[in-house]
Amino acid sequence: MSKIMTMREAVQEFVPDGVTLAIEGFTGLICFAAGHEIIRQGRRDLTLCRLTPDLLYDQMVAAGVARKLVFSYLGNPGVGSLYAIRRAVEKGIPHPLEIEEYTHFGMIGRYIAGAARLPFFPLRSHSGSDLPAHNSRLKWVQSPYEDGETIAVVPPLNPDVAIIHAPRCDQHGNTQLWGLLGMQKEAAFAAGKVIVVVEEIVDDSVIRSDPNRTLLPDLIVDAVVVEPFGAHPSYVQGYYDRDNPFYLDWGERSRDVEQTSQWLDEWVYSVPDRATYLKKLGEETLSRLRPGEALSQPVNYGQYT
Amino acid sequence: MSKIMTMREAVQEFVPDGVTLAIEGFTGLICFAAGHEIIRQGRRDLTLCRLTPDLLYDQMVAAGVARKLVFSYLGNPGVGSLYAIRRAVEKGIPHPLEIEEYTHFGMIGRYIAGAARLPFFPLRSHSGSDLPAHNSRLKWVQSPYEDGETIAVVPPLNPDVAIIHAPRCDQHGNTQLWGLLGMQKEAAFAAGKVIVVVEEIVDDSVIRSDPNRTLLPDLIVDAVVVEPFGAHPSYVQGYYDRDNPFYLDWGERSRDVEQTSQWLDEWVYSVPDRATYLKKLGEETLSRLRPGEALSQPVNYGQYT
Amino acid sequence: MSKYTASEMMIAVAARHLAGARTAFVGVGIPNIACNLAIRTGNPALALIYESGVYGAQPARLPLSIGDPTLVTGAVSVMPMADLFMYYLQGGLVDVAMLGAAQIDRFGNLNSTIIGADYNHPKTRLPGSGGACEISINARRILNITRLGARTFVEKVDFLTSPGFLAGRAERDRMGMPGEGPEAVITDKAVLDFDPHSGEMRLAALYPGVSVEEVQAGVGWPLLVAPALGEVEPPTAEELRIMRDELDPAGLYRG
Amino acid sequence: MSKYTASEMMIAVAARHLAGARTAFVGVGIPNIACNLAIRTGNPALALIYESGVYGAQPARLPLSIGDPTLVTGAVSVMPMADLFMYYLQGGLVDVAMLGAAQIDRFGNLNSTIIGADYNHPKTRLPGSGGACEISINARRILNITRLGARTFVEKVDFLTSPGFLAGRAERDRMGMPGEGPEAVITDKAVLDFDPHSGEMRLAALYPGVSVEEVQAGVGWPLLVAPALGEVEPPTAEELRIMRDELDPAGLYRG
Repeated sequence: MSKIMTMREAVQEFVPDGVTLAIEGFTGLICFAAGHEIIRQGRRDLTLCRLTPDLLYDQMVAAGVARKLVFSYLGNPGVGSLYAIRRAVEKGIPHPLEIEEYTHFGMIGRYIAGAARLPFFPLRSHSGSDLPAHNSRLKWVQSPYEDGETIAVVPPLNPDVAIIHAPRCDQHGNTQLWGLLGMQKEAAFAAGKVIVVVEEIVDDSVIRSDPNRTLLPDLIVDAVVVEPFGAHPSYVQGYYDRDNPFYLDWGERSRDVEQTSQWLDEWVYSVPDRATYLKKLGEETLSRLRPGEALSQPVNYGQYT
Repeated sequence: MSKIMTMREAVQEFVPDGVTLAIEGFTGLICFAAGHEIIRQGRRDLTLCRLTPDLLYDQMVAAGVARKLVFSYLGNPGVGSLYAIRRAVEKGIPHPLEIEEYTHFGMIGRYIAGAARLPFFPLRSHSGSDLPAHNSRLKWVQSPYEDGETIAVVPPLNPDVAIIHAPRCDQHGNTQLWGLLGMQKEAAFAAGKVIVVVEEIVDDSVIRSDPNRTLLPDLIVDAVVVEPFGAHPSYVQGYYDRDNPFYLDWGERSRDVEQTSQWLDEWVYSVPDRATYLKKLGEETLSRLRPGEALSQPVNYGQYT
Repeated sequence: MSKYTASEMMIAVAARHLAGARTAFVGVGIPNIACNLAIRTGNPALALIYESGVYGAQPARLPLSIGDPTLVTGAVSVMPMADLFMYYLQGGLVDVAMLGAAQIDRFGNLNSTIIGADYNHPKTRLPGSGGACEISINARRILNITRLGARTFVEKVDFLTSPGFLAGRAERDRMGMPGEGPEAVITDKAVLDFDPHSGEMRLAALYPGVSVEEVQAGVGWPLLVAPALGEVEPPTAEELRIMRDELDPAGLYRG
Repeated sequence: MSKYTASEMMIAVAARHLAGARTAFVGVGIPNIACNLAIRTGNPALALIYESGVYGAQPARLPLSIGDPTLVTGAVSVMPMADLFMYYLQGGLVDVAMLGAAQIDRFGNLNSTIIGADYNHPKTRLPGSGGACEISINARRILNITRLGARTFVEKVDFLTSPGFLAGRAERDRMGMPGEGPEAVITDKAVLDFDPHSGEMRLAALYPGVSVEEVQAGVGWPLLVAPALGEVEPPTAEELRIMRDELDPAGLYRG
């Protein structure tokens, strides 16, 4: 049975109400196509995990899909605040949002522990900070070696579902990433189910021509969705740039509840799918975002026969 | 000051008597050129670390350079025993060899802890095994989370010196690897000093055309040695194959102390440097080992101006 | 029907044990050929994982070691060994692993470390664990591939390198290991399995023409016999053809 | 000599603090421009590290965030964030890190989490730590880049996100943190440093034309003054030329 499905099918099958979901990707490769479809399908009570909630989770929180947020940096990168999340945290609008807060390294450590089935991951952080007083999941372990040092630990994070946007995979879901690698590998291995969303599906032989670039094996991939420009307004290295005016626009309009609703109506609810979204965005914008070419120089793996 | 030096200079400067040394690389990328130069310079009392001591450490132990061996698998891969190390362990020939034994995952965890300045690394291993009874560095930590699980831990390994063979780096020591990646990255970051030995030095622009392939930054590299075929009789992916007859030959001759000495005389002591070794090996052998071409398909990083 | 060697029988039996598996953690030699036979005889989706860091290899020649460069070229994914041990093996993605050993005991515990009573002065120094200890703990199912012999099948191993059921299934269970422990020992004369309660090794099925006594002669303790002692089907003509013509034409491992 | 803005002064001062550094951990904006100024004015080998996983970036345009794709193309190395935090930052390879904050206190502790007394009902919810907490603990030296203001320079932070000297240098020392802690606070009116014994912040050097009182007005506690109060040299013509013509011609961060 093929894993290739539409975004609508993938969200219907793998993202029911109440799940713990991680849509990862640091600054780039953020799958807005998936987030918008989750909003459209009216999901509720999700626990959303991400180092940097970014516009994506700001929009999802504004739309009321989230019960809880697990994160380490709540900013609109290079722009400012995430106003919808701030409204939920500061004023309970549209409804209260539980938060569970870590540092970046703490979130990464949680994914590593989750992916490697470790009971905890140790890291040099948290000492002297007020964070452990407000997050009882931050604990300490004493080293059994000579110095007997006490070190911070974080617990594993195993999302029910991870959604990973990537430039390309093969029909089986063997997925290659380049550019910023973030924590996608760790989040995907930690998750119960993985949806991979790609700019393009390529022949197996393309993947096999460079096995060192394959970070996610088909083994852990449950669904493959092909969604070109599916990470807009974030970016995909070599495919398109970040749409900064779009980020700035949300930064402005999201300050106001009414305008936030209008934005969601305009760009999510009244748009049935990503193809329509791209049409609305317009070819001029898409062209503006396409970068020039900077190809990697090939390496020889050698024929060993 | 340039980091580029000859193998003789690099060993003289960075590998004094008594240091803890890791020449890593799993099956491939094993730097025999460095090991042979260390033997020629008459080093003594080294602590040799490697997951798989392989022929390289077998030869170094036979030559009497080692006081101690830290390892996880003592075999001649695909061939059989490492007779010189067995003689040292079983009979103290040429002199007794202290051993400190781990599992593969334990050795990897030790390098990770060393590279990340962690007091220990946790892993699901050792339970029920007799190894902890014979290696007091294998300990246990209790998880501070709900299940209170007890998990095995290993201590950090920070070699004084790591020697890493790689296909290519730039003049600063920014080093790219492909094919089997083993534990070279972790061993290099864990080491006090790093010698990188490459098949070829390439222009900075080659490295920068594919930054995801750069595993070792110049920051941690102290010396760069250019030594084509420097990993023979092991292999470098895309450059040459493993010389199996050579492995088999050592497997035979190393059974006998006298023949082992003769081998060392012939291939190490009477050979002043790698260039002479390759001449002795002969162009016919080198040709036989060169693989056909299997190039990676390029990826686009994009021009973002 | 052509005659076949004990190795060919072992390969065929191992391949049949891989029928339902999604992934196999393999070494070179018999395990490698068995996996490739399984792929060609009913489990085409079986994916091979090598501890060297290779997933989904498609070797152009018979690999001579688990680090052979032919395993890299054309593979699906090649990664740092840390990723392989942490995310594949410890992460629970290995369905079956095949292991050999110098000694195996009554409860499927393996020794690949030393022969002799004293670790510090061994009679014979063997390779050691490599990844075998953590494979035995983390892989879902373990198949042992070992020829019978009273020096190999010993009541108690000289050194416990890789845990089977330890002193019995209850002890392994108490340790909460992710993997289920040894499932079968594929020998040159019979297939052995483990009592579902005690975890003690027992004779499960004989190869054609082999007697219970012959098997017992190769085992250093009184071997239990399973209630329903079976007989193993010999390799089929098709299995032999694939092994001989396609997988190991030079007979490196079938001998 | 052309006039200059407070931001240009801050950039010039920060760049001078980077003179001897091998690596700098940077964000976008003033820190990024300061690093690039340092590279062009005497520390050409300074390597930039971004928490997004980039080492040795050579951006073709002014990056708008630490994850800007222009930082990736042409970089020396781009790696998983786990590698960056484990092997670069925690591994001890970061010489200097530049941090800002909504609040900084008497001992250089930083708050970027909340304004208000109650974490669960904050007056203002700020971004949180990101990597700042572990950067403060692990980077060898910390430079703070923060404009003076009594709401920013508070005697005690509402929330301690990233440790400076905690209740004093002795407390940080007791915790055995790898990094030395905050070295200087580069403000819009003066450079502050920390008493070598107590770790308390003090006025180290004034910008031209600024009085001690003006600085004190922007600090919410009685500010110590260093025994040898200095004056900071204004940006040189060359520093200004590089900032204006090469690094930030659009004036995005110099204003």
